[in-house]
Amino acid sequence: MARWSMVIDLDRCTGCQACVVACQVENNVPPAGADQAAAGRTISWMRLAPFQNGEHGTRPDLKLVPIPCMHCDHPPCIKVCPVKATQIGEEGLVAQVYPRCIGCRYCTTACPYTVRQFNWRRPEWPQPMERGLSPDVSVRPRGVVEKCSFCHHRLQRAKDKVSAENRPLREGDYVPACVESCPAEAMVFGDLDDPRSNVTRLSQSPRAFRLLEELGTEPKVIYLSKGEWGGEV
Amino acid sequence: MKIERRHFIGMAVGATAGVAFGTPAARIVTDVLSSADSPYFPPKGREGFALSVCAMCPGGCGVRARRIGGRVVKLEGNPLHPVNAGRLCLKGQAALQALYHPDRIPGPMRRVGERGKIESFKRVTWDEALGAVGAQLKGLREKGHPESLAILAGGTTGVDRRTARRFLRAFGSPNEIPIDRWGAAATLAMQMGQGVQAVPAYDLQSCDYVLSLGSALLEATSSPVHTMRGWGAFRQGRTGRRGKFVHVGPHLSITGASADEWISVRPGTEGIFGLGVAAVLAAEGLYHRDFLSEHTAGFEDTLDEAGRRGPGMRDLLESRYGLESVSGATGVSVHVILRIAREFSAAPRSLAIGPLRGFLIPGSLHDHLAAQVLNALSGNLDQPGGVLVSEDVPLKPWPDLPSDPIAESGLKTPRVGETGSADTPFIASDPESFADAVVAGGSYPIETLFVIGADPAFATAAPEKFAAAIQKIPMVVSFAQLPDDTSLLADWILPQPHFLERWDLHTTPPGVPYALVSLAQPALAQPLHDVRTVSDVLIGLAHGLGAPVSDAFSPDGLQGLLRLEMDGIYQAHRGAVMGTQFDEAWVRMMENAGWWVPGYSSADELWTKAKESGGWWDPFYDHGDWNRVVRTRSGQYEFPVRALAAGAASRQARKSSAETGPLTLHLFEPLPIAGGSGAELPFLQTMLDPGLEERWGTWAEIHPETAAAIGVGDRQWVKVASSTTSIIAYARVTPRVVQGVIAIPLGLGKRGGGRWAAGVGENPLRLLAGARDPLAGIPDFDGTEVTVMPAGTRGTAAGEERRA
Amino acid sequence: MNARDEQKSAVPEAGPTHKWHHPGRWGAVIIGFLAFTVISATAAVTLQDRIFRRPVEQPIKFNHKLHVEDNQLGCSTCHEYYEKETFSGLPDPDVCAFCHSEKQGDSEEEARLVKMIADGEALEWKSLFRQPPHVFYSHRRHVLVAKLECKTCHGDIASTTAPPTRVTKLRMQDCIDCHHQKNVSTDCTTCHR
Amino acid sequence: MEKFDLGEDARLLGPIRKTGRGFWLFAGSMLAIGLWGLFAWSTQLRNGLSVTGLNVPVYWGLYITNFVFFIGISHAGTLISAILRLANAEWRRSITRAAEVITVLVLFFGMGCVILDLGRPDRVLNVLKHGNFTSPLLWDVCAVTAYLTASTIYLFLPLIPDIAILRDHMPERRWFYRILAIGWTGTARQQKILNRAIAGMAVIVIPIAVSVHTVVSWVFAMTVQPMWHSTIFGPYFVVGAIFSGIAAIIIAMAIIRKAYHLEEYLKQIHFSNLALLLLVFTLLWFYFTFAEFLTTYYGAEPTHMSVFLSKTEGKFAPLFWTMVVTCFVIPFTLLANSRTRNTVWGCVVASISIEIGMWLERLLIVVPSLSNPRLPLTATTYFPSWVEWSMFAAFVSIFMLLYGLFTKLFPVVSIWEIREGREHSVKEVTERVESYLPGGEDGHDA
Repeated sequence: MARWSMVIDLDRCTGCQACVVACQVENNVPPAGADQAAAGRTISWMRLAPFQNGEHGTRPDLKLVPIPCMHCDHPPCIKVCPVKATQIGEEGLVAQVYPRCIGCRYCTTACPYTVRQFNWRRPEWPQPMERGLSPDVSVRPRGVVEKCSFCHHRLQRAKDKVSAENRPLREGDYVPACVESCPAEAMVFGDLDDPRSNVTRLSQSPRAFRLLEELGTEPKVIYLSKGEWGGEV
Repeated sequence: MKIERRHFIGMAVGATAGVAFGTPAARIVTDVLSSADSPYFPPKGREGFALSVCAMCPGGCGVRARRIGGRVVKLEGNPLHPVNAGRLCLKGQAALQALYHPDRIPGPMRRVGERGKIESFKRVTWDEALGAVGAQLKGLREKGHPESLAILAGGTTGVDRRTARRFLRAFGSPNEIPIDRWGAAATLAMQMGQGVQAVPAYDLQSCDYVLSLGSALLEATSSPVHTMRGWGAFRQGRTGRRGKFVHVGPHLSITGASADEWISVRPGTEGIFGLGVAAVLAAEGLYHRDFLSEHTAGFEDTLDEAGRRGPGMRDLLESRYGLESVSGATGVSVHVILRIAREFSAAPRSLAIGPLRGFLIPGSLHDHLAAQVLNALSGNLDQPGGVLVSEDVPLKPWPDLPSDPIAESGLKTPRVGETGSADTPFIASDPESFADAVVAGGSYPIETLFVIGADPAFATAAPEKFAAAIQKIPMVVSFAQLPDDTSLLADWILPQPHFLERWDLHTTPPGVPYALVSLAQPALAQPLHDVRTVSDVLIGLAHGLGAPVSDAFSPDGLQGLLRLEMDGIYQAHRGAVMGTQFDEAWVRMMENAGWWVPGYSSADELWTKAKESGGWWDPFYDHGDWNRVVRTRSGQYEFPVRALAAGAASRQARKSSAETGPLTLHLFEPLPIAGGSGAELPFLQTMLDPGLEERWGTWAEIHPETAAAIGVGDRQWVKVASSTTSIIAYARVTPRVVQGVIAIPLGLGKRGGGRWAAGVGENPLRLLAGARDPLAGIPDFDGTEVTVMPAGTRGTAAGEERRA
Repeated sequence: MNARDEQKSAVPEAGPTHKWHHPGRWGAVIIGFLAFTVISATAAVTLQDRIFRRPVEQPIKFNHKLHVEDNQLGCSTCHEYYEKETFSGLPDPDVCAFCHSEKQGDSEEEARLVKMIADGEALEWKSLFRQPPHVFYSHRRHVLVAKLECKTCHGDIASTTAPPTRVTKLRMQDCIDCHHQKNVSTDCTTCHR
Repeated sequence: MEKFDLGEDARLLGPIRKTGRGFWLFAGSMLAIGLWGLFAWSTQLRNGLSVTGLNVPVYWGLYITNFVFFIGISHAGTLISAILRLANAEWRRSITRAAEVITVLVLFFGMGCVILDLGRPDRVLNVLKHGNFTSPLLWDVCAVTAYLTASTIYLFLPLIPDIAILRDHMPERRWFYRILAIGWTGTARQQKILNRAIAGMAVIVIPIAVSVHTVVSWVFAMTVQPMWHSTIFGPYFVVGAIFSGIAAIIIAMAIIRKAYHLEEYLKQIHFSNLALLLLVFTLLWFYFTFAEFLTTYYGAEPTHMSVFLSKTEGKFAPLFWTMVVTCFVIPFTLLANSRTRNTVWGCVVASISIEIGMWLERLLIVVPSLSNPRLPLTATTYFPSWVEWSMFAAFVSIFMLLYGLFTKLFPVVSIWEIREGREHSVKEVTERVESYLPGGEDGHDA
C-alpha cells in the first residue's frame, strides 16, 4: 500500500504562489471577496506562511513556506472529530467527509498547522463563473470543514487510467495540482513506501526536515532547505 | 385506568393542530437548513483538451485546457511546451476567472453618455461599430491625412501586434506607439553595447552566481515560468552545485526574499554598486583577459581617428568608482563590496542582471549598463550561463505592400511625440510623450486612436495626462475584454476574446533564447460573448477601406494568416514540433552535428502536428555566433564609457537629495498584479503579498526608523503626496525597505477592471511627476520625491474593517 | 413516566365543573398536539419525496425489453458512455433517429417518437437513479474494471416494458455492502470528494 | 388529601398567587430580547457563521466561551445543594431550590451554545449516528446529558411535596399541579421513599457534576495547543465552575429576596455562609491560576510564551488584568473583610464581579490560544459580531425569563423542607451535636 508524500524544496521555491491558485482552481475553492478577506476568512488549502528570522527593526530574513495539509501519520484532527467526518485512509491520506461534518470546528482548533478551513458562508460564484467548476470535486456547502486532500480525486483518476491500461501505478501518474503547477519545480510527490521513489530519496537528504516534528504528528510533507533558516522553524 | 370519549376528542383536536403545525414547520426548517447547500452542480460531459497559449502576460506559456461538456474547467501547462514544460504560474492558473469573469464586455459598445462610467455605454452591433469606425478611417484617407490614425499597442507576442503594424503601414500612419515597458531600458543597453535590439535572455540554469542589480527576477520578468524554471535548476538542479543569488536594492521584494543575500543600498544606487564591484574586478585584475581582448572594445584607453586619447572603462572605474566613494554613495560597507567582487570573480559562471523591474517599470539604463559591464568583465556574453540574444523566429513575412501614394505621404510624417534626440538616438515615441504632444496640439492632430492590449489611462507614468489626451481625440477605440480605465474614457469599446476563445500564433517571448512558435487554438467552440479579435477587426476594416489598403491582407481571415506565417517555419528547415525532453535532446544533438531531421514532411503536416503538440521550436542555441549577437560598428562589445560618465552625474544628484526631508518613492510590481493586470481576479487580489499578508488594497512599506521620524505607525493610513497629487495607503512598518524610502505596489487603483478591481487600492503612478531618465530619455518611474504623513481614518470598507 | 402520570391524573374526580376545565381534556390535547407534531414533521421530512414529488414522466414510454431482449441491442447503443466515462449518458434524438426516422412498428409511442424526431424536438430524458451530489460514482470503473452487470444497481430494468415512474435514490449502505462483499476499498475518499 | 394550614409559610405562595405589573414588564422585556435573539439566530441560519466575528484562526469565540461559562454556572445549584444536603447543613433549606433551578435551566443554554456554534446544526444527530468516542466532544455530550438528567430528577424530587401543596391550595392550574404531583399525599411511606431518593440522587449528582466540567476542560486540554494542553485543566475548570456557580446563587437569591420580599427566608446568614464558601474558592481560583501561569512562564516554551505574553502584556492584557481584578482582587477584598462579607450588598458586588471575571477567564482560555497559531498566519483580531452579542443577551434574558416563570409556577423556597426544618431540625441538630461531644454513647451513630 502506498504512503503518499510531498517534498517541497525551499531552495527552489520562489514564493510565487502558483500552487495556491492551482489548488483553488482544482478544488472549487470559492474566491473570497474583499470583505471576507478583511474579516480573515479566506479559504486556501495551500498557503504561503511568512517565516521571519530576526526581530522587528533589524535586518529581515524572510522565507515563504508553502503549507498544505501535512497528512500526518498521527493526525491530531482525527481523534477529536465527534462524528468521524475526518479519517485517515488506507494510503495515508487524511480525508474530510463533507456530508457528515457538523461544523463544530474542533479539528480546526486541534490542528497545530492551522491548515483546516471552514466554510463560513455558502460559496458564491457570480454568473457565469460557476462554469469553471471542476466536476471531479464537490462544491462544499456552507458550515463544513474542508482542507487539502492531496487531490485524492486525481488518485482515483490515475487508478482508473492504469487499470484501463492494465498496468501498475507508476511514479508521476498521480500528482496533486500544486505539484503539477510549480514553476520552479520545487515540489515532488510520490510514494514514501517505495524505496526507489523520488520522495524517498529526497526525504533522506541532509536538507530534509518536517514542520513541528516535535509534536509527534509524523507529517508526510517534507521540506528541504539548505539555509541556516531551516533549523529555526 | 379509564379512557373516556372526551379524551379522544381532545386528542383528536391536538392531533389536528399537531399535523397542521408540524408538517409545514418541518418543511420550512428543512428548507432553511438546506439553503446551506451549494446550488452549484459541476457539469457532466465528455472530457477533452485544447492547447493554447496563455495571454495573461507576455510570457507565452503553453497551456492545456481541460474541457468537460463544453466548459473549460481547468488550465494546466502544456507538458510539451518548452517555455513552461507543463508548469503554470498563478496568473495562468487564474486565467479561467478571466474567461468566466462576470463583468466581461458582452458585445461592441458605444459611448452615449458621460465618460468614465460603464453605464454610459450602449450595446451596438458589430456592423454598426465597424461601419462608424470604417467611415472615420475612410475620411482620414480621403482628406489625405492617414497619419492622424494612431495605434497604441502592448500585450503579447501574438498575431494582433503584427496585424496592427501591417494595418498602419498599409493605411499610411507612422504612429505605432508601443507601450511595452518590460525591458525598455534593457533593450537600450543591449543596443548601446552590442548593437542588437533585443531583450537580454539570461541563462540562469547554467550559472553559479547571480548579482541582481535591483531586478524583480522572480516577480515580473517577461516570462515568469521560464525564469522560475531556470531558477529551480540554478538552485538545486545540478548535483553539488547550488547557485548563489545576491540581491542589490532598496527593497526586499519576493525576489529578495528568495535570495541568499540582500544588499540594501540607497535608492537609485544599484548601478553604482555594480560599477563599484566592476572597479574592484578591474583593479585586482579579476576579469576575463582573453574575452576582453577578443570581444570587447573600450576597456583600456582609446585613440580616436584624430589620434586623440579617450578614457577607457578602466580609467572611468578607477577615477569615479573607488571603494570609498561607492561605499559612501550606496551605504554599503567597503568590506561587502570587496567580498561580493571576489565572490563574483571566483564563481565559475557569474552573471549580473540589470534592473528588470517589472512589466510596467522600465528600470534605469545606467544600472543595466553597469550590469553589462560586469558581464563583459567576467566574459559572460553569449556563453552558457550568460547573457544570450534570442534567436530569430523564421515566420514567413507577409507579401510586400502595393504602392500607395496616400500611405507613403502619411508614413513620411514624423511620429507624434517623437522623443529621440542626438543624445538618445534609439528612443522612439512612448505613450507619455504621445499624450504630451496630443494635449499640446503637436504638429498635426490625431483624429483616431486605437488602443490594443494596453490600458494607458491606468498604466503610464502620467495616467491623468493620458486621460486628458483621450478627450482631445475625436474617436478613441478601445479593444478590451473587461472595461478597463481607458475603455471607460473611450468612445467605442470593441470586446476582445479571451485567449481560450481564439486562434493565435505567438513568437518567442522576450527573455527566452531559442526560437519558438506556439499555436493557440480555441478551447470553446463558441466564444461566450459577441467578440472579435483585433486581427479580425483590422482585416475587416482594411477590406472595408478597399484597395489598396485591402490588399494588405488576404481574404482568408485570421486562420489563413496564421497558416501562411507557419509556412516560413517549414521553409526554414530547422527545429522540430514541440515534444518530450527526449525529442529535445535528440534535435539538439542532431543540429549540433549539422543535421536536421524533420518530424514532418510538408507544411500541412507541420501545421497539423503543431496543433497537436502546441507549436514548433528550435532547441539549438548557437553560442558564440558573434556576427549575430554583436552588431556594433567595431564588431565588438563596446564599453559604454561616455554614457556612464554622463549618467554618473545624475545618479549622484539623486542620492544627495534623497537624504533630506522627503522620501523616495520606490514602485514594485507584485507578481499577482504585475503588468497592471490581475487585480480583476479575486484569487489574485487575495494574495498580493504573502510576506506582509497584504491583500485587497494598496500598502506602503516604510523602514521603522523612517516611520518613527515622520510619526507613522504600523497599520496606519498615510497620505503620500508628490508634487502632482496624493494617494492614501496603508502603512506597513518593516525593515524590508531601506531608510528614506517608501515602497508602494503597482497594479491597483483602477477605475475600471470589473467589480473586483474597480476602486480597490490606489494607483501610485499618479504620483510620478513626469521625470525622464536623463540618459535614456524614457520615463523615469523611480526617484519621485514624496512626503508622507498620517492620514487618520480612511474610507474604504475593507480598510475600515481591518482597522477595527 | 409522564404519559402514565397523565393517565393517572386523568381519572375523574369531584373537581371543577366546566368541562374544558377538566384536566384530562387539556392533557389529551397537549399530548395529541405534541405527538402529532413530531409524527407529521418526521413524516414530512423523511417521506417528502414520496408525498410531495410527482412521478417521473419520460418524453417517451421507452420499452427496454423490446430493445434489449427482443432486438438484442447493447446498452451502449443508447447509453453511449457507460463503459467510457463516469456517467452513462442518455440518448440524443439522433440516436433514436438512427432507426426511428421512419416507423418500425405500430405502437402509438413510436409514432409519437417519429413525429418528435421529424419536428426536431429535444428528448428530455429524466434520470431515474439518483445519488447525492457529493458522491462521485464512475460507471466506467464499475463496468470496465469491476465488471459489474447493469442490473446489480439498476435492477432488472432491461426487461421492463415501460420506464419506472419513481426515482430510485441510491443509498450509501448499498454501496458499502457491495464493497464489503467484494472486498474493495471502503475508504471515504473513494466516493466522497 | 386534607388541606392543612400553611401558616406563615403561605407567603411563599405569594408570588404564585399574585403577579404584579412589575413581573409582566420584566417578562415582556426579557421576551423582547429573546425575540431579538431569535431574529439574530435566523440571520445566522440563513447566512452561516459568516455573520459572527469568527475567523481563521480564531475558530471558536463567544459561543464556546458562553458554553463553558454556562456549564460552569450550572455547578451552582445541584452540586452546592447536594453537598450541603449530604453535609446536613441546616441553613441550606431555603436556598437549595433556587440553586437547583439555575442548574437545570442553564444547562439547556450551555448545550444551546454548542448548537449555535455548529456550522451545520441540522446534522447534530450525526453525533448519535456516527459518534466517535475518541472525541472529547462526545464525552461532553454524554456528561452534559447525564448531568441534565440527574439534575432534573434532583430538582423534581424535592418539588413533589410542594406541588402537592399547590394542588391543594391553588384554585388555578389545578390540573397542572395534579399531573405533576404524581399522587403525592404525604404519607410516611411516601416521605420515606422521597427522602431516600433525594439522598441517593445527591450522592449520584456530585461525581457527575465534577465529571461534567472536567470533561469540558478536556475539550481543550486534549489538544496539543499551547496553554490548552495542561494537566490541571480538569480541577481548574471545576473550581472555576463552582466559583462562578456560587456567585450566581448569591445574585439570584438577592434578586428573589428583594423582588418577593423574602427577607424572612433568605437571611443575612445565608449570604454570609455562601460568601465564606466563595472566599475559599476565590483563593482556590487564584491558586490554580497562579500555578497554571507560573509553570508556563517558567517552562518558557516559545509557542506557549507567545500565548502567555499575548495575555499578560499583549493585546489581551486589558482583559487579562481585568479578570485578575474582578476574580481575585475585588472579591477577596470584600469577602475577607467580615464587615463587607456580612452585608448583602458586599456579597452581591463580589458575586457580580466574579461573574464578569469568570466570563473573561473563559474568553481568555478560548481566544488567545487560537489567536497565536504555531505557524505564521494572517492574523485578524477577533471581535464578536452583533449576532453573537445578541445571542448572548438573548440566552441570558430567556434564562431569566424562565427563572422568573418558575418562581411564578412553583415556590422558589422549598415549603416542605422549611416546615420539616421547623418541625425536626432543632431536635435532630441537638442530637447530632451531642453525638460529636465527648461522653456520648459510643458506637451509636447520629
